[in-house]
Amino acid sequence: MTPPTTDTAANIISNGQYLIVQKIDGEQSRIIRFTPKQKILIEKLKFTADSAFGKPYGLFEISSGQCLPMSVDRLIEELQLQEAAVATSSEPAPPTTVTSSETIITSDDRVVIAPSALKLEPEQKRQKLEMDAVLEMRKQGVSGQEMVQKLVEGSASFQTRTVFSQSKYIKRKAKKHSDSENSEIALTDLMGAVAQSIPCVHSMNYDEQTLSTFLPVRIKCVLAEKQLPYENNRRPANGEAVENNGDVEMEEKEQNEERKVEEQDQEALARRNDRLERERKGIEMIETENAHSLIIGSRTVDPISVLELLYAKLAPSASIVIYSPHQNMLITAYDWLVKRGAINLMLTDQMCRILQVLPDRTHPLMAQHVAGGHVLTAIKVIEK
Amino acid sequence: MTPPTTDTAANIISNGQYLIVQKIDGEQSRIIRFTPKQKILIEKLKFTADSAFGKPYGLFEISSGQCLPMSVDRLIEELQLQEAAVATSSEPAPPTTVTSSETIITSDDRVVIAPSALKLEPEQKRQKLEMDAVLEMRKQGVSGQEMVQKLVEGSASFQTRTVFSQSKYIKRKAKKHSDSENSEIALTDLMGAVAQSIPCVHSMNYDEQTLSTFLPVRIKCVLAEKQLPYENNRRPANGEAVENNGDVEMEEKEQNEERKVEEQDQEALARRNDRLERERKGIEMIETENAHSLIIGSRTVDPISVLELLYAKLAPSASIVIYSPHQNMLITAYDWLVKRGAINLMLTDQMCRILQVLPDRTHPLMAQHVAGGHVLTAIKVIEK
Amino acid sequence: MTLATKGPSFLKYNERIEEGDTVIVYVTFGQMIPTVVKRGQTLMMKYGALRHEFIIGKRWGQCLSASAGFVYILRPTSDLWTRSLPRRTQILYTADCAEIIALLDCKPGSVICESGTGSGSLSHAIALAVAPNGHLYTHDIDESRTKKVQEEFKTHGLSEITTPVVQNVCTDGFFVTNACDGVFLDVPAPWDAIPHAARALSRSRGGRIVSFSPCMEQVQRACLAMSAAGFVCVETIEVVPEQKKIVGQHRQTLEEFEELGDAYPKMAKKRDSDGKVVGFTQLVPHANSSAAVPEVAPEGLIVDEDFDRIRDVVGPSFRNQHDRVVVLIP
Amino acid sequence: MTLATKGPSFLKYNERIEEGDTVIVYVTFGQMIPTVVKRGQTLMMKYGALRHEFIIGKRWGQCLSASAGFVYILRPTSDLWTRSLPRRTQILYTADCAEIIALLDCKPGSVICESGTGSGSLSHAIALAVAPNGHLYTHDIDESRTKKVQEEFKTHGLSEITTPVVQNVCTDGFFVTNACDGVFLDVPAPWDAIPHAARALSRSRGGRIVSFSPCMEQVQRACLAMSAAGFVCVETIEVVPEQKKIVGQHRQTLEEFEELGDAYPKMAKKRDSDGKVVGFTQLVPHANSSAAVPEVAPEGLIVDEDFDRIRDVVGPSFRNQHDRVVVLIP
Repeated sequence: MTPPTTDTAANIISNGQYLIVQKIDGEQSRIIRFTPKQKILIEKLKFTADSAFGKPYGLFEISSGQCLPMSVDRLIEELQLQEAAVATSSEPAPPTTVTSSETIITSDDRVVIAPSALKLEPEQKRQKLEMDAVLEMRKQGVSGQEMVQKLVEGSASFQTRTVFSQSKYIKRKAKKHSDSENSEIALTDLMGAVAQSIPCVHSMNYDEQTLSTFLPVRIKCVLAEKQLPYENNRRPANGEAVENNGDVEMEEKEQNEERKVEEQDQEALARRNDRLERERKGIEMIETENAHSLIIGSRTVDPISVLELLYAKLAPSASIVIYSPHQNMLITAYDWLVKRGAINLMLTDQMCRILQVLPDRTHPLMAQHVAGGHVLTAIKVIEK
Repeated sequence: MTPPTTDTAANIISNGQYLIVQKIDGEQSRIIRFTPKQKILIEKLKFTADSAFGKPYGLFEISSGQCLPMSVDRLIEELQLQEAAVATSSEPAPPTTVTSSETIITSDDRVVIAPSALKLEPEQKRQKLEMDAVLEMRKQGVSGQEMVQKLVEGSASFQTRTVFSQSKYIKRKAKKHSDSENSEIALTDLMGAVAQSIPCVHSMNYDEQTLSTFLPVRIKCVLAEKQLPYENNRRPANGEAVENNGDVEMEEKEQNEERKVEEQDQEALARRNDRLERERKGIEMIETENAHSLIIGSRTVDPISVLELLYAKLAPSASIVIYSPHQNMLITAYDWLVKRGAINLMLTDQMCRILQVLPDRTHPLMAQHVAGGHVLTAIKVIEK
Repeated sequence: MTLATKGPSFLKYNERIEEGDTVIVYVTFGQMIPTVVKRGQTLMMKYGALRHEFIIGKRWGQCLSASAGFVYILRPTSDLWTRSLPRRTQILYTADCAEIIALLDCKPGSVICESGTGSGSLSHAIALAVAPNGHLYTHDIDESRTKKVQEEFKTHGLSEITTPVVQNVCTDGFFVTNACDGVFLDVPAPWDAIPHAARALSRSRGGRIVSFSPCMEQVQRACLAMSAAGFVCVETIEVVPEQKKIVGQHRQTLEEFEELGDAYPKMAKKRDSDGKVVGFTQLVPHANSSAAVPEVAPEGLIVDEDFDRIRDVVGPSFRNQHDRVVVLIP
Repeated sequence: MTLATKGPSFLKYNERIEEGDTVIVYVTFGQMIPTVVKRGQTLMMKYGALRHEFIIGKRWGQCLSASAGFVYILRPTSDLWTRSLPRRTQILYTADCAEIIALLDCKPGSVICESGTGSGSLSHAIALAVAPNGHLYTHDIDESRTKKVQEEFKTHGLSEITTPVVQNVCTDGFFVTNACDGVFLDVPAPWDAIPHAARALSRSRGGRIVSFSPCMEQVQRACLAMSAAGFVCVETIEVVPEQKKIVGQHRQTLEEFEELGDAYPKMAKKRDSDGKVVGFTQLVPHANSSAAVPEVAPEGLIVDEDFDRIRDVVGPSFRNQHDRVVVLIP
């Protein structure tokens, strides 16, 4: 039983791909399509998209506008070098003199603890003692990695202090590099970000496997289906069939543009045919009443409007999941579902609390209500 | 500038008083009216109400069904005695053998740390070390109080362990006593629990000071006031006047019963007159349009129904605060208030998280959503 | 790697229930019983007895009559499996499972390591997320638990995408090295397992680690151990789910309240108005509309927390001897 | 102890605003400016200039026109004072203030000790809660802060019920001994102040202690210090307030969505139906009804957390190669 390994080629960044770009310990993560000669800018960090092509997703260091893959080993190694510098420093600055983000990495910084308690005598003494102990360990030639181990295994006092500082150090290091146009970023592929992708599933470059799980059907077709366009012996076998279908016209601007591209590009034509074929399959799946779940997520569309169209076509025992930022929409949907005998109805809300874990200053962050809405779930059953 | 001291007599428990009864570290707190010969039962703890009369509110020890005042000093003293026992114990049981709540206070219990990590070698070693250190301090004659001080000031390792255990010890002690029908309870007067008292303000025995701040007005009178009963030159000067008032009849059963009591009891008559006098004042205050705030708290009454009656009578710049478990009620009230130009409208919800702080096992408790509803607030202003 | 298309499976179903299928018997809201259908057996529950013969051949979602009531037969999902697990202590519930799977970025094809296996609740959710071409290695020091979950995987058609291992990841590391995309830890000393987790993750693809801890002190130590092992973007998240209850909404006017009290529609006494009550128009004007309230519904009392917020917003005019408080009472 | 019935005060007001009164100038939601009214002065704000002369003699709650817009003049309450305080960092907000006052059981007549004074936000709330016959002793090591709050108390008519003290309660204890009903601590090392707090509380009446800490580690040490000092019923509570936004609710049918897109009423393009769209009946059927949504309104996207819960509830039929997902797209 060997583990299936994902094809390495799939991990390589290529032209036209959508990627998640995040600065390490930065505030935001963005989805950016990487095209040649493109300048990517994220939180004051600038680099060319070209420099990422051909490299695997992961951690990068930005240097003179170029993306350079960075290994974790090197990160840890640099950390150890920096630690050694701390150990040999003879004149630690007093912790209260830290003033700007540029000078924040003073040699003493690693053992600054609980700033809120700095004014107090006992606290200051304790810091001093621990600083000494850290320096002593250094003198004895204990390596950074070993020391972390010792500290984790040893006294809780050290554990919650020094190594936390280390974690903080990594963050600060990243920050410093950022200031000097030289910082780590992470590039991730979009596969996991399905949430963001659904509204634009037709335009994003999914790989073959993921695409095969999506069958995009235009709302237009589903609405037209009420008058049975496909059942009228006019089931489209490919893109042309859909285009010739009088009930589902295709005079949209986007479609016209696409037709032009089509003439120039055989590959685009194939993609389009594939998309229309998948749409046909999707419509068929809806028709055969075999769908095992219905997910409705919209800010404005009344879920009942969708339920009236699709609920009857769901397989019995199917799950219904409805998201809405408006509780009232879900209450009316709840009443609708109860009338149709649906069971296991639940209306849930969720809060995600982010904790900032810092030496002697572990605290919840203020902005913590992430989930901007409610989810109603139910199971369809065959009524008595 | 000397601090005003509350009259000591006001702190003495007397016959007929409503008290909050809470078992130390128990699950519930209850409001109980203490009457002679009454048996009070809370969480398996039984005592007679009589035994509490004449004693000040506070901490009590229950022994053979009697309430005995217990001083904090004695609590701390007992704690120290118990600590001494720990110090001289020679054979601490291994921490993992704790099996039942009865035997939970083993001599070793005070240094049981992080049960979730007990299986791990390093953890066990650390405990052993700390146990030794604690015993060593004991031998040197360090008192419990001093030691707590030392530990708090000293290593974070000790601090988060030993003294936490101490806190746990107090809890366990209370538990043990409970099992042997001998436990601490706290008796508090009701003054602070205004939330619970408002629905029953007319029946509870408030002291003079608190009573003077409440002007209970029967809804009946406010509704009748729509037809200006008091403005009809029939303003009641006392209870009789109200009773003779044809618009606000008093043929309710309760009233009749009360009248009987009145005949027998001059004191009750005085109370009733006082209540009716306060009702008259209340109605007058509503009429003079001087109320600085309107608080509506009901499970079923539509706040708009109350607003229509009272909003016009509020002083400008008054606060409106509406509580409801139903968000929809508040949304319609919101629309109503916006139409009348009210400002600073806010709809808030609140969660109270209870953290259980334990040695190496600090965690949030699961049941944390205390607030069962929403609060809408606004300020009335004079429109342009 | 292909999946068996025949035989029982959480991944594929025939239209009708067959012998050997795992079904979720939905008794009431909150009471579901997972059962492997087998001829000759009988399920005993709240609504009496239900012979398995009656289940076989029925459609999923069918309502069946037992000896003392009705039940529904549902297709198992990882969510229903988690909710119906008989061992309800210390298991991860749906909200946590969902968050963990998201943070691990589990998707078809992902290779995930888990420790401990525990009840297998999360194991099922991960297996279904990485199916059909991914793999789950789930580690536990308790052999009996591992065997139990292995048996369940077999019954549920998930054997080929899962490998239960009896191994202490804190001391002996994981079953695979330089191979997986994500590691999930729910162990008492995650800091010991984290360096091993770093080795289990694919060097070329990178990967994610998620550690679940019940208490703050473990979280703190896990955070620093992750940083020390070279993990970046270390975050601590707590999921606080809230369930709302949808109730029939009842709005009273103040007049109705004075007449009928704080009564919900069912309890409302239908009394004839005798002239005393003014402006009484409708008994229950909004009784048919619904409203969502938090699951912890108040018992007719305002809870302290709300009241104190009320008091503070109101400001000085409350609890103050100079200003007086008018209280409307029935 | 009696309160001055003349002169400016948070406790008593005349019907009309007088010189020396503290007013809260309400500019917009979330922007309020506390001002002491004084002839000859002019307030400059978002809506231009407002001469104090115009304020004097007006009724509380009056709408006044400034040089570039309208503002309202409000009576100060502890809540409005807290919200309008210019020093907005590190202050305790209304929800916390309310909880603290409840936990301290502050009521008229209570004697309360507080440290540190800080911005005086909570000090005002406590003073108003214990008025008219209680007292607040508020301690701070920073003399300038103490002076500032003392000045505010004077301006607000609260001098007689408050005593600001420059004192380090961690080393030197509180201004009173065996006298108060409650102690509130917001200091970096509460464990040092707790034994002193025990001595400040009345021996005969008992009392309560509340310690506010921004971080876990302080909470942990404060808990054990309280137990060691003989306090019982030690509890740790965190208040998590949530503000909801009430918005005009817009319900679209799927047909309307297909026609107009995810447009809110204002943005909806009024196009004539040309026969292509089926069943188009009403443009904005529910546009006039309101609905409450969490303050963090989604930007048209489902957030990850919700989506993952969705995925897990749906179970195996999603992210799975064998089952297919039909996505409706515009």
